[in-house]
Amino acid sequence: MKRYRKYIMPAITLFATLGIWEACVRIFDVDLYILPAPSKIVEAMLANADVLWMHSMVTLQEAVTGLMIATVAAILIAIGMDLSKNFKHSIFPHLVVTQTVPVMVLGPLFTIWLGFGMAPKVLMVVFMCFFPIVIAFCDALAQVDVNQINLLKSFGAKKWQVYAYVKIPAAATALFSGLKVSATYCIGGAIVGEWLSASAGLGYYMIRVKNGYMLDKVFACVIVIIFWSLLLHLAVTLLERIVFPYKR
Amino acid sequence: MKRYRKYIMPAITLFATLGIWEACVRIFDVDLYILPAPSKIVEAMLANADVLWMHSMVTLQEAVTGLMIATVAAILIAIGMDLSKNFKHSIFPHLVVTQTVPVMVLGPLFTIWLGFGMAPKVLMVVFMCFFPIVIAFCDALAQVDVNQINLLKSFGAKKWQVYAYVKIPAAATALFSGLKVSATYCIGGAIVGEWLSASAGLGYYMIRVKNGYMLDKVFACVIVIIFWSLLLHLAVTLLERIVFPYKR
Amino acid sequence: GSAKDNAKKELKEVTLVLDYVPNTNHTGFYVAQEKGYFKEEGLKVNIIEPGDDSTSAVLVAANKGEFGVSYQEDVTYARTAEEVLPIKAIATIIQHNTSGFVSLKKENIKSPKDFEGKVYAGWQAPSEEAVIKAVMKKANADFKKLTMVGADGSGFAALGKKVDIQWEFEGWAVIKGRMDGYDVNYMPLKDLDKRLDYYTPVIITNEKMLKENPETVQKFMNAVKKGYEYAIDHPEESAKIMKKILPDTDFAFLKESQKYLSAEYRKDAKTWGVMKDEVWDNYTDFMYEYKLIDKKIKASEQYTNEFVK
Amino acid sequence: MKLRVEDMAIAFENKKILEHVSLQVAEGEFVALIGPSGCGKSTLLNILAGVLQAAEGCFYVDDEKVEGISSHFAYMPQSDLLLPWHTILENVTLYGRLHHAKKQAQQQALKEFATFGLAGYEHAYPKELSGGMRQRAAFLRTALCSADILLLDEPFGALDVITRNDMQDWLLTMRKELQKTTLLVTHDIDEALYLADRILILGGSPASIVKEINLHEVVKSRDWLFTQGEQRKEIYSLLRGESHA
Amino acid sequence: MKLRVEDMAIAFENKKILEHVSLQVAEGEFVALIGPSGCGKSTLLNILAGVLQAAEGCFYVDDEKVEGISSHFAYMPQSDLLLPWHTILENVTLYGRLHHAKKQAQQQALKEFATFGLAGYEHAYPKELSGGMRQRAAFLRTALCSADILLLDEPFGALDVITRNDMQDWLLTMRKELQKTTLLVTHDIDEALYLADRILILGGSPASIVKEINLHEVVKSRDWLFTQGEQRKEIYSLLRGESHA
Ligand SMILES: Nc1ncnc2c1ncn2[C@@H]1O[C@H](COP(=O)(O)OP(=O)(O)OP(=O)(O)O)[C@@H](O)[C@H]1O
Ligand SMILES: Nc1ncnc2c1ncn2[C@@H]1O[C@H](COP(=O)(O)OP(=O)(O)OP(=O)(O)O)[C@@H](O)[C@H]1O
Ligand SMILES: [Mg+2]
Ligand SMILES: [Mg+2]
Repeated sequence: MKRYRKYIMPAITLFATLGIWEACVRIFDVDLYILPAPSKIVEAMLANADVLWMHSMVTLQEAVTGLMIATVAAILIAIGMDLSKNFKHSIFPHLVVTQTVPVMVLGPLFTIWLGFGMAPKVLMVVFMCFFPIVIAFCDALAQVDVNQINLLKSFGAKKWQVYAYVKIPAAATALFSGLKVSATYCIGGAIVGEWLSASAGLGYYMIRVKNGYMLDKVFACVIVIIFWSLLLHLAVTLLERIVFPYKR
Repeated sequence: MKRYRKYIMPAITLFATLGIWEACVRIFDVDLYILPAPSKIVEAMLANADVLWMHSMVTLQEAVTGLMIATVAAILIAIGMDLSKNFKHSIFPHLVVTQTVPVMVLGPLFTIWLGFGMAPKVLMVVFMCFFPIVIAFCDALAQVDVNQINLLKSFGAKKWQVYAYVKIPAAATALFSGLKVSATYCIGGAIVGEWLSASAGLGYYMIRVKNGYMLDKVFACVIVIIFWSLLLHLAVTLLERIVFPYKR
Repeated sequence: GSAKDNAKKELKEVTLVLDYVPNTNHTGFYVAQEKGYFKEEGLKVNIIEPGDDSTSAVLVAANKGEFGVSYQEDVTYARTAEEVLPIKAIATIIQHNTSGFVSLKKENIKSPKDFEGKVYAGWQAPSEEAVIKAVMKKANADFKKLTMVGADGSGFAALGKKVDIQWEFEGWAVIKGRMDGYDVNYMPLKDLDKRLDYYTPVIITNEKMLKENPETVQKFMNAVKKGYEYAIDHPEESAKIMKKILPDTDFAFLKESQKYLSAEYRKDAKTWGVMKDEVWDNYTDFMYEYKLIDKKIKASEQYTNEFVK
Repeated sequence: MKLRVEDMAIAFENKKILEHVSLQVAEGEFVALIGPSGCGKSTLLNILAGVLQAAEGCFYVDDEKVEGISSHFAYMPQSDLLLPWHTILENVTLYGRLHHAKKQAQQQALKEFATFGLAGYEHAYPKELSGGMRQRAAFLRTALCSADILLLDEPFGALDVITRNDMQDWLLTMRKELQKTTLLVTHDIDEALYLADRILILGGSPASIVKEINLHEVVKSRDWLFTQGEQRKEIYSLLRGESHA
Repeated sequence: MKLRVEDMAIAFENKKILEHVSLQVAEGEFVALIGPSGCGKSTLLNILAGVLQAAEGCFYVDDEKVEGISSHFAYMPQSDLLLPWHTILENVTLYGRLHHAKKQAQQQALKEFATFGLAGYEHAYPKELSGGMRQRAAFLRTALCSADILLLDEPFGALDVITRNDMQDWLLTMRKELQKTTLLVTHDIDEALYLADRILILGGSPASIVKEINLHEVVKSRDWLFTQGEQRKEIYSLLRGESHA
């Protein structure tokens, strides 16, 4: 019993919340355009499963592409910053600053620069996912046990070998935790990108149904977004297990 | 020289970027609507200093209020989760899930529930700031050295004393790093809140000037947002120094 | 002193939720505010300016605001939604649809027939797509040959670059563009299809107000009407008032916009704000035809002229 | 008998760690408990301190059965565990502060600072002190508990040879002064020989007391210690032998 | 002379750590370097291994001046430092893999697994091994370097008494077999006595060699060690005295 508490407890609170929500909506007769009942949301989700799936694929493609680009870029730049203090000092403060820029301002610029295709949405995802990865990886690279590095140096390892054999594997845990944060956010980034300009995708669909006052469909969309976000998070967790079997 | 590199290098890249930006805008005669030149932005900032200051005060008030509420709530809930595994299991997974919900969906709901005053903006800030604090603090509480706790127990310390003397001080570093993240985001949260409904504030002002196609003023606004975000980050860093002198 | 405070206390507070940030479409409200017409009617009006252009109907329906600025299309959506939003239009701000398609003159886009092979940037509403489909169909053009994308909010700057056609309000973006020196073709929507000469924007209130507080609605509309009538008669003065509200916006542009709109607010109607069944029915039919709504609805359920007669 | 442990046993996750552990410590006696790493020494002290619960057996202080956290024991854990966010004075008065006797504890503590070689460091933070000073502060904190039995868990394990030996010399002086009943856990044979009136050797798996060495009659000194080759050898082979049993 | 260090000095942040350090190690000799904690033992080994740069002085291998990282030294750092993300086989063949001789290194390593008591653990990860096994693996990794001088930095510092003694016994056997020139750093007097042909005592501040003890003639055994009270005492007081100078 006690071992399953980890799964049972959240399930209980989830269902309790949903129950109270449903009850409130019914008792106080809350209008659909203010807050749809959970049952309504599930209904909308099932009824529009095909549409949601279709739009999901578009959003997922943007999100995953963006996440991958962000990951590669973050890894390269983090290694670059680790290699050169000058490079780090030159760009790190600016990276922090970019995080405070409201995406709503950047969105239109991305569209102006990149047009209306997938690119601006992917760039939005990259913009939102890059930072957590680069900061986690860069910090971890700087904190790798200097003795391990010295050992490799004393063995005559070249600079790239120090990275390949010690620095990168040692910092991989941090890299993956940054990646997990980003995986959770990347769908959100794609959605924001789609709000600005799109012809398909969950964000596009969400605005459409919102304009039609179909809040049940909006929430169905939200559920789908949550689902994909958690799934991507899970995928990264699994990837970590596969890449680093020694952790098990 | 080497000691100042930390400050000189980012300044160099900053001015280089601004220089190239300015040159590009001038050489290619880029329209103000596409990308204003840095000089234009600075001009707009100086010309509208009073207006920006006035709106800043509104936004800052929302942001700081929200940040404080989020901090207090996060501390209490993190301690609650540390006290009771059941409580933790019940709410933690849901906290993670809320982070994947697009704020654009929540915004209108906040307005419907809380009206047009400061409340929905503050709630938006709370929603965005709460999570980094609670997760950092809760993790750190769980990782406090069990030997230190045992020592206090063997001294006959009561439960609250264990928190006051060991757990909270030990987890404070993590609490502050969560707080720093949140301090950087809270202005952004207030801005998003103001986009939904407002009569003052930087977010409100930004949309207005955007609708008037005054991109230089939009960017001036962005600079101000960055400025306040960094200032709040700095304020939290200073607060940490004051609260925990032993760290110096 | 205290007498003044008492007088203030007696004012009834109401909230007006705009459709979007202030622009010259809203002149009447700000004139009424500035000239004290609301106060004369015993009202104190809080004007809410959302940055999101699709919340006013919900907020008014949810009784968070007594009045709102919305669009005919949104009212129709609201009234045909699965759960009907209890709102009604009580006045149109402008008698005709003052929006249309703009393109750079050099692109030589003169009719929807020329849309083929071009790029259109808009806000990607389903109704927008339907409208474009309709006008192209009417001109025997192939809708599939038009690329539809989302606008980036940069206004005319994008025209001729990545975008060929945009849909803009004549009284705002088109005037602004012309003043900025863009040589454009403007194709008013109302000239392309009579059904598309719908009301935009409209003033809405909720059914609760209509039932329980018609006097307040009347008082509000009296002041608003007076405000718009003032704007019709005094474009330059109203532009000055709007300049106070929009201090960042160029005054010459506001004046131009105001001059244009002053002729449009009441055009072809005997009094400001009144609406016609025909316009409502036309566009409702259009929306039904293009499957934007799944049932037809009578005009009388969507609007009333009761307060602007 | 000041402290009497009877037939104590404990298991973690179905693995028996301690079994049939019985021992006695007389009033004012200094007993060293020596055993290989991981044999359960800290576990035993934790049980006495009330932090852990024994599966079997019980223990008595002054022939009175003790259960849970009691005020009889002043426990000094394996690492110094000074709280880094408190000054040295705040750290050593921890017990008093926890029991709302801050003032009194401070007065008492300030008198002892010189004796413990900490004079002038009252308001310093732990990280400003050397390893040996930290250890002495932790010891002062333990001594200021209103408890009559000291439980010391490898108090010098983290120090280097020189500092460790200095601290041992210091403790030898202190124990004569304090005259407190003490149970010291260590895995350093020399330390046990040098400091204790009596040595208990913990061994076997699950561990119990396998041998007792009485040193009550001996007058301790470093020179004496360097002559104890035979004793060391005996204890060493006991530890070895048992650990391979 | 296999290794000759001449008048070496180094400082960190204006604080001199080592000064006038000169020493010699003959071919096949096993020299222990003993000194108090923080005196600069690891620093000296790091200089030899090429990880650090000496401020003054230089050193020679086979009378040839060495600078930077050279292939003469096989360095075994203070903690085992097995890379947790590699299997034991991958860890011990690290040197070969770094120099593109993976196959060859593996063959060589697999032959040694039994000798080093690691048979069957080729594909285990470090955390699956006990402390002693990890230490042996680290030692095997060091031995598999194609270097002729072993630099061992407190190889058994992290182990408990029993395991440490076992490892010392094992190393005593191994060194006879390997016949490699070895410089061992430790702060454990017994360890130095038990293992070394010659003991160098590092002391003072800044540190230099203050004493040399020759044990070439001795046949080592635990029993012999237990009789070395006088030697221990002498080294101990040297370490003490110098550390207080
Ligand atoms: N809370 C616990 N849960 C499970 N096993 C534990 C726990 N605490 C200790 N153990 C195990 O019990 C055994 C004894 O631990 P203990 O810390 O008492 O050893 P020790 O003799 O103090 O060792 P050392 O000399 O290394 O401090 C060890 O094998 C340890 O792994
Ligand atoms: N990179 C460095 N920068 C500054 N000081 C250093 C650095 N490395 C070592 N030191 C200092 O140099 C001194 C000698 O350090 P070292 O690690 O060589 O000592 P050690 O004799 O190996 O000690 P131990 O027995 O604890 O391992 C110490 O005081 C240490 O603080
Ligand atoms: Mg222990
Ligand atoms: Mg060292």
